[in-house]
Amino acid sequence: QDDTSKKLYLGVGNTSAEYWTQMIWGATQVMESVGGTVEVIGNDFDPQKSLQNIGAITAPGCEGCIFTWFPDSPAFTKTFVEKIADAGGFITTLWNRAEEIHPWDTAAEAWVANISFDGVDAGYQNGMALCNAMGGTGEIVVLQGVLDNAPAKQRTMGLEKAIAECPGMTVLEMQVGSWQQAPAQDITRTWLTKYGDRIKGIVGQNDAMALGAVAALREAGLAGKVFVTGTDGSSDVVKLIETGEMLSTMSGLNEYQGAIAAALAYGARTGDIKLSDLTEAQRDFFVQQILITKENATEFLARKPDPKDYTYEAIKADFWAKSAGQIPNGVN
Amino acid sequence: MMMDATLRFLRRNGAVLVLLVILAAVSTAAPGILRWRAINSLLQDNAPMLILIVGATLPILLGCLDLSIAAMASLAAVSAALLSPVLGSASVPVVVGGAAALGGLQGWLIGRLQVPSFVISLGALGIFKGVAMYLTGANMVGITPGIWIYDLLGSRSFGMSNSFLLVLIVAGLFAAMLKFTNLGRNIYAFGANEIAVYISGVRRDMVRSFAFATSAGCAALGGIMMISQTMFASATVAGSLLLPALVGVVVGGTAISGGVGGVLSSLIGGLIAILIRVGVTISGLPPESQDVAFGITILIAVALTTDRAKIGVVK
Amino acid sequence: MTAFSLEGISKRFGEVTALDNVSLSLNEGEVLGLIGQNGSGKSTIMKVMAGLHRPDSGVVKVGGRAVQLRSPAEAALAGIGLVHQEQSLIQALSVAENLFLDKPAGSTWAGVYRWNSLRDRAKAQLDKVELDIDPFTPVSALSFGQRQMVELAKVLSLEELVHGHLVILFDEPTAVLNPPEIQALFGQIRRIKHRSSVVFVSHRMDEILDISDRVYVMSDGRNVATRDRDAVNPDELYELMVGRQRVNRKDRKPREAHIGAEPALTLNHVTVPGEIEDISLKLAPGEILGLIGVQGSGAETILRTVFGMADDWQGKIEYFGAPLDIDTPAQAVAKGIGYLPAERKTEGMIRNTSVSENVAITYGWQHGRGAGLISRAKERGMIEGWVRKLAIKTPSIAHRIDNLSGGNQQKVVLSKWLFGKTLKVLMLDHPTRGLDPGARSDLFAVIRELADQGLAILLVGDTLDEVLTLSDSIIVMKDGRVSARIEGVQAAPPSEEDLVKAMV
Amino acid sequence: MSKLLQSQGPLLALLGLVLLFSVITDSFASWGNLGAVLEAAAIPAVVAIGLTFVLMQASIDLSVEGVASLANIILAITIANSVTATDIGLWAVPLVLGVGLAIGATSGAISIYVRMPSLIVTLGMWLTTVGLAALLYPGRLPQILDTRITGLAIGKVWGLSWIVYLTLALIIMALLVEKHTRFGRMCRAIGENEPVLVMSGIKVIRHKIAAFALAGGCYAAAGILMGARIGVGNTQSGVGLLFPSIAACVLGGTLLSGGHGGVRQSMIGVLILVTLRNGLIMVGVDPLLQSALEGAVIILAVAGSTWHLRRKIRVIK
Ligand SMILES: Nc1ncnc2c1ncn2[C@@H]1O[C@H](COP(=O)(O)OP(=O)(O)OP(=O)(O)O)[C@@H](O)[C@H]1O
Ligand SMILES: Nc1ncnc2c1ncn2[C@@H]1O[C@H](COP(=O)(O)OP(=O)(O)OP(=O)(O)O)[C@@H](O)[C@H]1O
Ligand SMILES: [Mg+2]
Ligand SMILES: [Mg+2]
Repeated sequence: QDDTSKKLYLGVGNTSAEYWTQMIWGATQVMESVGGTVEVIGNDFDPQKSLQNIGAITAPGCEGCIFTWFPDSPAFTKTFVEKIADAGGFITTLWNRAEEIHPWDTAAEAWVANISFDGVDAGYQNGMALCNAMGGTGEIVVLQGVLDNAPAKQRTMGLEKAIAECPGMTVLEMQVGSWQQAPAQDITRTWLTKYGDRIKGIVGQNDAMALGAVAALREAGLAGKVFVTGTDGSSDVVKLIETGEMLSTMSGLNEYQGAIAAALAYGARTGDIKLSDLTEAQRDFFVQQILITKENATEFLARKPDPKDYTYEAIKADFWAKSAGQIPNGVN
Repeated sequence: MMMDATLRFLRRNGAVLVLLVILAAVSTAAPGILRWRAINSLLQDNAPMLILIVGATLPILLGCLDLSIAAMASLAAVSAALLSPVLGSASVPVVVGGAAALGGLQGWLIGRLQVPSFVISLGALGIFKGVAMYLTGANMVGITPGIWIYDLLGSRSFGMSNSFLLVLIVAGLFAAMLKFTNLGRNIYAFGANEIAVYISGVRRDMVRSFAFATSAGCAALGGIMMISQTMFASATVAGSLLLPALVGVVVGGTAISGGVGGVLSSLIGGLIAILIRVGVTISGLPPESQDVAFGITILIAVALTTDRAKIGVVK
Repeated sequence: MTAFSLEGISKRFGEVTALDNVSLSLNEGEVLGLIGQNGSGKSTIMKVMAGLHRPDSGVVKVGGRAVQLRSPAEAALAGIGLVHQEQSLIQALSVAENLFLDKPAGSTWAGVYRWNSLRDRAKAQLDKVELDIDPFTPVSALSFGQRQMVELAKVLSLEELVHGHLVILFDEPTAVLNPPEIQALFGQIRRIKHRSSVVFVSHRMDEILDISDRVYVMSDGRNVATRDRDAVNPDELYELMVGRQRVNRKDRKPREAHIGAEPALTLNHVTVPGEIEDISLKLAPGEILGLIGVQGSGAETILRTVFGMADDWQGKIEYFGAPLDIDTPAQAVAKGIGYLPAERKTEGMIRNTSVSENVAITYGWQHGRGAGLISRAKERGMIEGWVRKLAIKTPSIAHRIDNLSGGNQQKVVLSKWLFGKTLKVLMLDHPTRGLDPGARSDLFAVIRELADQGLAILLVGDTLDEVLTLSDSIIVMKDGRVSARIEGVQAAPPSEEDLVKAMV
Repeated sequence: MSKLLQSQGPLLALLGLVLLFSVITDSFASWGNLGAVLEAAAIPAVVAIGLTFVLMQASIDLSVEGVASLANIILAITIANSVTATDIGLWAVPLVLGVGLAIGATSGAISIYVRMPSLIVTLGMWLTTVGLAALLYPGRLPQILDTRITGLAIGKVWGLSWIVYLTLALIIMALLVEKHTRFGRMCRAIGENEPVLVMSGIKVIRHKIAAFALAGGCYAAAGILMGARIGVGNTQSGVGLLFPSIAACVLGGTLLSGGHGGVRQSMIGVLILVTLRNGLIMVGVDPLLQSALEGAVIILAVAGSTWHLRRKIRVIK
């Protein structure tokens, strides 16, 4: 009989993007530090696949299994946690939950925590960076993520907050780039012909779309002349920030998100954490993130996560050391 | 002689045998899968997909394709969730009926506008998705708790998931319809030669509308089953079900070119696809290889379930 | 000298024995007429000769040497070419490409077409059959008869490609041709006789006797007789293949008494732009009205318009006194009108399904349990009855229709109309196309019986003879208009010459 | 006029869209925007070329997204890049095209020899190639450093990138192949009536496998151009290419039932779709409603451009 506590089932969007590899790395460090393993399951952002995969794992019996899962759509979060509760397992979720449900009120004995990054803050800080760079006035366009994704909505809310504080900045148009580079590039190209040099700034709600915008700007010979912001902190984008072709990006502590998610699930399973003792802020929280601009880009690129900081023991010292606070109401 | 009989049996019941073989293989790897609870939970999870598969079979028997089913399932889920505070349980028949009407309209438009089903249903996909987005403002819509019909769909009777029981009932009704009614005969004949059937006096617009109405109605039921599990609806909640549904139909041995196959075969095809997914996931393969393994296994399954004697030219 | 021979050939398809130890020899420069009932194996022999089927046993010899013909291409190299019973041109391609479809040598270079050379070579072939069209016309733009001539030209192009002796096989080439075209075809056959042998299948005895040197009779997959042309008469041949005496048309007694007074169907000034103009006619219950005219004269269009298939028409159609207001065949059928299309493959049979489904598609439900439920048991009885009555050669009614011989397919398609309880008007477009003489007279009897029971029948005939035999009145069509009307045909038959004059 | 309508319905639909957007927006009708449309159309056009030959034969190929992504990844890791040390220079291009051809040929061969519908074979191939792309992913997004590739997107002649010119060249080649080679002519014939061709001794199998191989090659080419455009190797780079390209072919008149259409028609279909997307942005429609409008216009465009073809006896499917 395997010790079910030693194997973390880690459900991810896919395995071939920077954010995911970093997150997986963090989770893997934690599990390996306790002599365990991580089984990564790719769901291609497809909730149906997620459901089938969770079903496949729990169906043969999974008493005490531990999971860290990215629910591809917040609509499914409840189903996932309830399935795992049924099977007698523990789960931490990443990014997506519906507004109305929380770990303490839905399958509370199984859903350890929900861990996300503050999208409102990301949208706001990027927006403010843009406002400052433009000197407080100018017209911008926005490349949105898939519309019903929580991060897309949060980042829009944050941008709106920034606009409220910076009334000189106005949005010409928003379009959906679906988180992808090529559509974002086509849209930006079209905008450039539609608005010409009225566009002073472009908000890409993630780095891939920001890269698409930069590519379209390059085609038009405008790269570096129009300010572009992203979110994710991928190294390509940070390099562009270094060279001045992009303005800013928001980077979460991706490795840490994976590590804390794994550690909380493991801790709950082994009894290191007693779920009923935890506060709401300990079960539904943001992980810290940093805005990367020209000032800190070089430093950010040079940084290399130290495996020592990602052992279970190190994290356990203070599980919430890098929490950025409880997730407020109204952002999901 | 024995050989002949065995071969014939294999050809006719290829899908059932493949299902049994895969079940045997999966349960060897993970014996727990054979427990009633496990099976039941898999069936419950996949009931929405299975009902979509059942519905998608009818247009395919005509040689048409309905690409709008997944978008319709999402739209139905959203509409049901929005209507349930007002209508309660009555929202379900209203939504399913409305969906069937929209599906029927699609079928009728194919004939009236003489635009291929691929185009009509692709257009409908976009329209349904857009309308669902618009209705929800791209937000999640929760189901008001305590509405008996959702509770019913989400629970069990006779130890079996009610959603799956509903799938069985619907599939059984359709199978009987295909076998015992004039409409069923017309559907198969339509798939074999539309023009000859038309000249034989069959009301082809009616047959087509019926097929698309059932596929849309089933899709709506699927959307509703889905939210009875998730308790939340969104404009894309079922969006990813299109390809798995088509895969299920094909794995069951129904020919895309029309005229060959059936609802029960599709249901079995769907179960095969589910078991393959389970097998691949519990195999412990790295995630990068899982898609490859799934793709190849599906191919092998289809190779074993296609009754080549019935299909003229394979395209 | 023997140019080609089959020795002891057998061919089975599952439980059906299509050819049973058949031997045949073909002399140089000879035209062999091949006759036999539907399903007796004529097409199968031809396909074996053309390399399309491989025999289960027996030897094929070309010029005295045993050969294996593994494909049509190999057969073509051996100088053997086949004109199919069903047309086999590709509509998407031009005439020229079709002509050289199976023998690309010279028309392409490294896979690239040489259009000029192709045009010249195609032109030469088309000249042979006196078809004056641009070789690059798409086949879809040709009339049915023109296509048949293209098929002929396609086979004749073997003349240039192969140096030795040719064997050219015709499977019912005349079924879709009109008399002048048939004469043109015969001219061709006579022209190529000096360097080829010909096998010619037809169900029309007069044609066989006109063109053949010898007649080879098949029955149930066996050769039952071979006769020199000069030593046979039509009645003997008929008896050899059908196994019973020929019925004489003169035996038929006039039947005016049965014809109803009120017309079932009345057409007033019906026009379909570009196809028919200002057609008026009346058809009474119990009456058989024959329509004749050359291909494209519009007779078929009349039937299709009444059946609700015309896309655009003007005029007035009355049905039992009330205006006929329909838009689809389904509505026509609901009113009691039936239609047998001429194009069996595309419009008649429902391929890949069984004989019984083909028969039951239209009226099966009338014999069901009500509420749209069908009863296969009751249907089976009725269908088997018609299979017996029309002598449809099929192992069972669950057999796939695709595997029947051409003539038997036609009988199946026809029988779907025969057991409707509500049928009042039946329109037949070339109903005997591909039927053997025995089947044809069986069908004649059925048609008469139906008329006697009060059905109104509108018939577009295959031959003048057929229309003269069956009709109570005849309407001759020319260029979309009525060019002659003849009443009381059975009492005072018009001469064929008069009819032809009105047609052309 | 009616003759023109007969053969050029989709073209008229395209012109209608162009006219509509030119009237209701100021910015649509400009050289700059024409460039934007052509740039956006280039990669879908390359995909549609390959797909056309398969569709003409009445088969279908769903493997587009997987093959294009795989091609893109292979290109990125074999040419000079920021992650792996391998650099085989421009040899990467024939390598990638070869892989595409081989994958396509494999799909075709499986479909023919195992007698399985191409829809399911290529669906399996799609999943397989997606998986292969993920397996080859080197852990970090490889940036393509070879400027001969990235220059295709950045270098401009008369306002258009080399990608557009390469695509044009490919279209012309494909038209020549379609109209003047035996393979090209046989593609439509196979879609119309395969049994007759088999009976005529045509090597149908060869032509069918060739069509799938050609399609695979085109998807790989699309993957290369995508690499040039986005400058990285990304396992998701092909995502979103499938349905629009099939829709484009069908919009132009290359029907799924085979025997119809051709490269020219499919290219018009691509332009219709791209123009529509571009125009909707020009109009600035609410993103929530964009897909609904797109769907409605697709139906209307096809209905309008084929209205005159309506016949009672027409198989539609
Ligand atoms: N591909 C096939 N599969 C099964 N049975 C076949 C096939 N082809 C022919 N047969 C059967 O073989 C027999 C001979 O058919 P064939 O087509 O040679 O007849 P035929 O003499 O040409 O008839 P017709 O005058 O009607 O054209 C028939 O019983 C037919 O059902
Ligand atoms: N260069 C040429 N010289 C002579 N004949 C040609 C040439 N190109 C094509 N053809 C012939 O002319 C016919 C019509 O060609 P075409 O390719 O225009 O067909 P189509 O069906 O009209 O297709 P499309 O709608 O794409 O133009 C073809 O069947 C072909 O045989
Ligand atoms: Mg025959
Ligand atoms: Mg043309």
